[in-house]
Amino acid sequence: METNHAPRPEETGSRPSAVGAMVEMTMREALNQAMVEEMERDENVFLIGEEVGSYNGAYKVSQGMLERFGSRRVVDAPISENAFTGLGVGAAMTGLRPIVEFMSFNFSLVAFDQIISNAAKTLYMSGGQFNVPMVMRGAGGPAAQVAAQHSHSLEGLFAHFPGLKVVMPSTPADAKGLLKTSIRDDNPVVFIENELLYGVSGPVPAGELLLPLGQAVIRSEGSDVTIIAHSRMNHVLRMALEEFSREGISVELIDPRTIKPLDVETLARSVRKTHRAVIVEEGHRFAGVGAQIADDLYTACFDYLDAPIARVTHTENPTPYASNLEQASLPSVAEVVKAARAVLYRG
Amino acid sequence: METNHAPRPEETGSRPSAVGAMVEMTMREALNQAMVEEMERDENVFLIGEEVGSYNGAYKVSQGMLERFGSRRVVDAPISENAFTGLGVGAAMTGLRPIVEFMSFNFSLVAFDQIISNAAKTLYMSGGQFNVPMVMRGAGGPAAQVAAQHSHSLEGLFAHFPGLKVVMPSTPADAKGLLKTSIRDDNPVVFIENELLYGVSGPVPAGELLLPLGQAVIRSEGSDVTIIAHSRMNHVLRMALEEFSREGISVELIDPRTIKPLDVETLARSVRKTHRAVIVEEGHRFAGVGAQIADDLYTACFDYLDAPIARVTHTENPTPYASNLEQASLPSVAEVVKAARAVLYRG
Amino acid sequence: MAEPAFTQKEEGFRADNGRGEGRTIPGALTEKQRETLEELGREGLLERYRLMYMIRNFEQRSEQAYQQKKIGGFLHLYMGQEALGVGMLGAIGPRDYVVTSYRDHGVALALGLEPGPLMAELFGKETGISRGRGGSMHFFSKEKNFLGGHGIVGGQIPIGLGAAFTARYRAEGQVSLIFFGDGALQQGAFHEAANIASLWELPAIFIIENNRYGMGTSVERSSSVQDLTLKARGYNMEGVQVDGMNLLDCHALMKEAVASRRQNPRPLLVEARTYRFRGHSISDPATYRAREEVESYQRLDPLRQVRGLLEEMGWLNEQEARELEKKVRDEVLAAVRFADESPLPDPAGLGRYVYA
Amino acid sequence: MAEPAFTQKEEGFRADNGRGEGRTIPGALTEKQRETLEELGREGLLERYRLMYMIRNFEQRSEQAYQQKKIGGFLHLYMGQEALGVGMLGAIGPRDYVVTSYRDHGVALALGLEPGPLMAELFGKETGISRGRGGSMHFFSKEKNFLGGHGIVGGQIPIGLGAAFTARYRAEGQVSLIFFGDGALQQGAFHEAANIASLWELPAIFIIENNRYGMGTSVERSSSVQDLTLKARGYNMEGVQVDGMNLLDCHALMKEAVASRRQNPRPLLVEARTYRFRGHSISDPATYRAREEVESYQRLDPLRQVRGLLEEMGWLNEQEARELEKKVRDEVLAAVRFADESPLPDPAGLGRYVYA
Ligand SMILES: Cc1ncc(C[n+]2csc(CCOP(=O)(O)OP(=O)(O)O)c2C)c(N)n1
Ligand SMILES: Cc1ncc(C[n+]2csc(CCOP(=O)(O)OP(=O)(O)O)c2C)c(N)n1
Ligand SMILES: [Mg+2]
Ligand SMILES: [Mg+2]
Repeated sequence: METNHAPRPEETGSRPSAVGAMVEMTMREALNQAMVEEMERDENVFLIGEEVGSYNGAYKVSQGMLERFGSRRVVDAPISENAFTGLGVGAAMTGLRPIVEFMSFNFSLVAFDQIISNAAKTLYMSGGQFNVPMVMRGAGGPAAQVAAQHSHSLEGLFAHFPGLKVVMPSTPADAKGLLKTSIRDDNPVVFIENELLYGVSGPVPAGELLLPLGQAVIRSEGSDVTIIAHSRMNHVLRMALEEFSREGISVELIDPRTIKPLDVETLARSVRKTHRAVIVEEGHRFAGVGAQIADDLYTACFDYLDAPIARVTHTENPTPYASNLEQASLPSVAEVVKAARAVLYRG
Repeated sequence: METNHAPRPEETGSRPSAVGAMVEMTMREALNQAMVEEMERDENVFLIGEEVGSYNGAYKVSQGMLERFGSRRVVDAPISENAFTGLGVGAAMTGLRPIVEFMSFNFSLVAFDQIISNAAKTLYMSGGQFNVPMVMRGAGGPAAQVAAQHSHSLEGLFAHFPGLKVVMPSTPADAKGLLKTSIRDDNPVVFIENELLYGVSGPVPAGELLLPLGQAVIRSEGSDVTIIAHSRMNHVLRMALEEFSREGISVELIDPRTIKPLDVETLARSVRKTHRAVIVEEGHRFAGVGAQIADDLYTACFDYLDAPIARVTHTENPTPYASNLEQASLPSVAEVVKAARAVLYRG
Repeated sequence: MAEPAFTQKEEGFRADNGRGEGRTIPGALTEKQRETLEELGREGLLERYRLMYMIRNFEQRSEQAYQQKKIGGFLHLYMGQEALGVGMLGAIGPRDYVVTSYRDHGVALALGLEPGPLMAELFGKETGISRGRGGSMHFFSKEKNFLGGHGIVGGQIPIGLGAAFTARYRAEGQVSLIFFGDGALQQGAFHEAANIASLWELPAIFIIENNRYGMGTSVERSSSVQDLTLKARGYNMEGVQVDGMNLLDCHALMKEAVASRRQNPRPLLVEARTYRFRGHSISDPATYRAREEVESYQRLDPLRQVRGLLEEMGWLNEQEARELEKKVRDEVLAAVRFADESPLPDPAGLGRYVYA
Repeated sequence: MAEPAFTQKEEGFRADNGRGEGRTIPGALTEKQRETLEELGREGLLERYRLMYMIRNFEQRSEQAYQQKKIGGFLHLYMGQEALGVGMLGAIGPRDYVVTSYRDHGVALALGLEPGPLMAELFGKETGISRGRGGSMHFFSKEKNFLGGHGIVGGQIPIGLGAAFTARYRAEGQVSLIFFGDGALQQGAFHEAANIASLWELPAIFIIENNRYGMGTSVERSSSVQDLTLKARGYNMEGVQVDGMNLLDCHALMKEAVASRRQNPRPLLVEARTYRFRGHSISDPATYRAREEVESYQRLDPLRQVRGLLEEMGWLNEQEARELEKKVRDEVLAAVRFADESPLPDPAGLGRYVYA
């Protein structure tokens, strides 16, 4: 179930606070390190969720944390997402800094009200009195053949609401640096990992690593077309890059890394250079993240665009179980190549 | 709390099955008629929700229905939206045709999982065996000073998910004709009424009235700029029309009426004529409905557009209580006019 | 099999049908109530009467201001439930946590918040307790550990659970009071939170303000049990009923509950039987309640009860009462003036408080 | 006050610590069990044994096929719980409704669905019961009134409530069986649905398949009460515990429950104590369970129990047993072949079944 393309060092886009050695590790390990370091640093940080403790996490992201921090700070919860998400909000309002793990973000739907009505709005409704420093994290996106109820890409929904930040890392270094920053952020942050990337490894700068939210990174420079992809789609795109280079298409691949705040400026700068853009996402098309990126780019680069922006998304159906149908539903290298050709009018 | 602009007959856009007399009625009455007629017609249709029975509906939409149909078919539910929405799904799977009323769609957030994971996906997951003929309806949009937790515009969220249809009428005739069609639809339909429009009256064709889903209507013809607005924003736009005509700007105002399916063709035809578009919505900007409409229009009309499409939306903050802040948050006539001037480069 | 009629079980009820109500009509005090009275003493009882009177008067003024369109949106009044809020909140400490629903005026005033910023909040002014952003449903006070004022029925319950979690996490002995309605009991949030509170021994005190209705729906028509404390057993939790119209009972219950939970954290479920004198919100004429039912509760008006008690004890004579009440009314009037004269929020600050 | 350790209450348990388990070791039948045995007769018991064996064998084959990568995604096995599903579903009528979680193979087979389309569903083939769209977690059968196969914990409970609503609405006497796990009991959906079912007297039978764990979390660590029937009282509902490893008990309980509810619709809460022999899903090694705990339940293997009973009654000799089992194994092998040879769904049909 895991892909294993180790991003090359120059692609991680991390600008570590201190230049130093790189350590190879998986996304899973990077996330674990981020939590461990922040919990060591700040007694107010705790982790709560299903199976995060004695099971070491359904995807082993919290491996060893119960042993290290004890059951007061690594808390196994009943299958009551609505209550423990709200518990996170209340704990954050009273001085703690909860990390709430959704075993997968599919289950955040039963906690949706707590996220939208409470986490996102409390600071505003209270006229600035109560901020909610809380990270909600866990696996997102379609995994492999887990079917319609387990394959949601909800980033667009969360990003829709002012008050939330939304982060979606695609490399171990980003995962670590962005998670640490998110934990220190004084706002509720939705941090969506991709289940299929947990086992992917890559270099992570040794030592303290904090990456700012709201900075896109150029994964690969190019001049013909800008391709924007977040989370796992970056890895699909990496495969496409070879195909593009064979075809002599010079692609600039950008990973927004955070969906909100969205680094429109970096994306727009690229599009003003290439004059063409393709946006790739695993989620559905209608009012998806890509719709907003397109809207922002059209606005920022209207006079620069030589072709309409193309979007490659999940097809308009719930995610099917059958592997061939599932593959047909998700963005593929071929579709991305086709879209790029289309915006280049190389039909 | 109610605005009272009666749409002129030519603006209702209803194409009744039989041409005949018009009856003046409020949106509230039109919705009531639609439900009553369909319940008379089909014994399987029932209404369930909070206060729909002896209270006659929190907004009196179900006035008289308990008396008429009895407590078996007009069912007052406890404040358990998650359960009674799922009850609707189960009842629909077993042969009934539930109308589930959310007192307001703000409360659909606690039932979100049932809507997304079950209502939207059951037909697909069951390989076509179980369809879910169910209408979820109720008040949506910011009302007046009801603050952050009570002012959601969720249409984009629902429309994001394949399997759901989303309808948002703006006139009594549309409300009646579209609700009747929605009740007869074999799919789950999210039918969002606007609280501030319940008291608005307008002409409704007498007799049977069924309007197809997925047909936008041109509320006002024009040639300089296309303005697209759904639900209550149409009424704000009606006020703007006067201002536009004073300024000599000829506006084509279009009401999509259904968000999903979205009648891109009618919108695009207009934009190909006017070359400019402004999209107005009460909801938030990020990945809102307008982002998708813009995406579709750019794709369909790229070579026709003389300016980037402008969007006028809720500002990037939860809806505040204070009236002046609330007004500042919502799209205003002035902002729409400004946006139209901008796309016309009459800055 | 009979035709199903899912919701026809409605039947009227009257205060005196219930269990325990009306017990503090002066002269009929129980032993326990007598002890409580002693504990509170003249000062204590007077202060509580003052707060109850403040709530009543504050809300009457808000009703007026609403008619004058100085207040908009929803306005859910607490009148009738004053003994409950004042009794219970007068029994906790300054570091304990409190959270409630949209029906939050009484809680805020009982916590000792000044009426000025609260009224200004209703008026949507920058000087409001939530800077005009929240309105009637969303009073918050960081200073008082008051976690709001929440509009989604039952949505505040997990927040209160979180405060109880913090209390336990830090082991500083606070408790968390979670107020919610009889209608809210039917939200899944309650079930999930109650189980967690019991399982982890969190000092969460779940207080059902059973005012007999959720909007127009009586408890008979919304709950499968009429004794709401029956829920407690299913969570291995203590459950207790209290007369929510009775200040002494509410005080005594909470005093004990809090003291024992500071030592030995664990949850508690309280069903406080009370009544709202007004409709659900200001726009609800409440025609679903028989006049005699309403009157039967009005006879138990908690303000009258406490004032009667004060007089009976010789702690307050006619003259003193009039002075105290006048003082409160003046304070509320000043609050209205303060609200009226305060500036609206500056629209330039629209984007403040979205992110910290 | 001690350091809180929110989740440290874990303690091992063994089957024989529980209440009621193991009672059908042949020779020790109760009066009631003897009656049930008579009611079922040889044919009835044999048929049930066949179904149980079918489930066991079907799942063993699915495990193999999963290893061979013919099946993907999640695979949650029912092994160990066969008596529960077969016992209860053998006691209902063809028009009754059934809904369950992702652990749905046993339910589907117990309802009499053919193994071929079920295996084909696991293989993601067009001939699958859900046309390859659903997979292991989403078996559905319109023909059998089987409402799925659901992946969100507790999410199926309101759906089953809806079926009970339909039954009452139409007054045709059906009941609705709602299966869910001990972990799912902690979802708000249960609370809301239980209250509604009781309030409106809906024929909903809530069946907690208490297999002692929700993934790696034991009931001790997820539930504030260990006797799960304690919840019932809080909804004014009957609650009953049954040995879920015991076919006769499961049958008898459901037979009576259904009969009385057809006449007089009302809900029921059943806690069926059982055990899953495998991990939560195929990727779970289940190291959180002590070997001796697992073994104590394996000694109660429902298949062994029923086969022992059949032999004891002289209803099945060694030879006949071997034949019956061989026949089932052949059927399952044929199902695997059918699944293997069936075509994949045509990607051109990707957009089918999105809208009716
Ligand atoms: C989840 C949700 N559903 C519905 C509503 C609308 N609503 C607001 S208050 C209310 C009644 C609540 O009754 P109760 O809990 O008894 O509290 P009370 O108003 O009596 O204090 C309802 C249905 C809401 N705000 N939130
Ligand atoms: C709402 C939700 N939360 C979490 C999960 C992940 N999950 C799947 S099964 C499971 C355990 C359920 O345990 P139980 O209800 O006891 O059923 P069992 O698996 O033992 O049959 C969990 C946590 C989910 N599918 N849905
Ligand atoms: Mg109430
Ligand atoms: Mg279990």
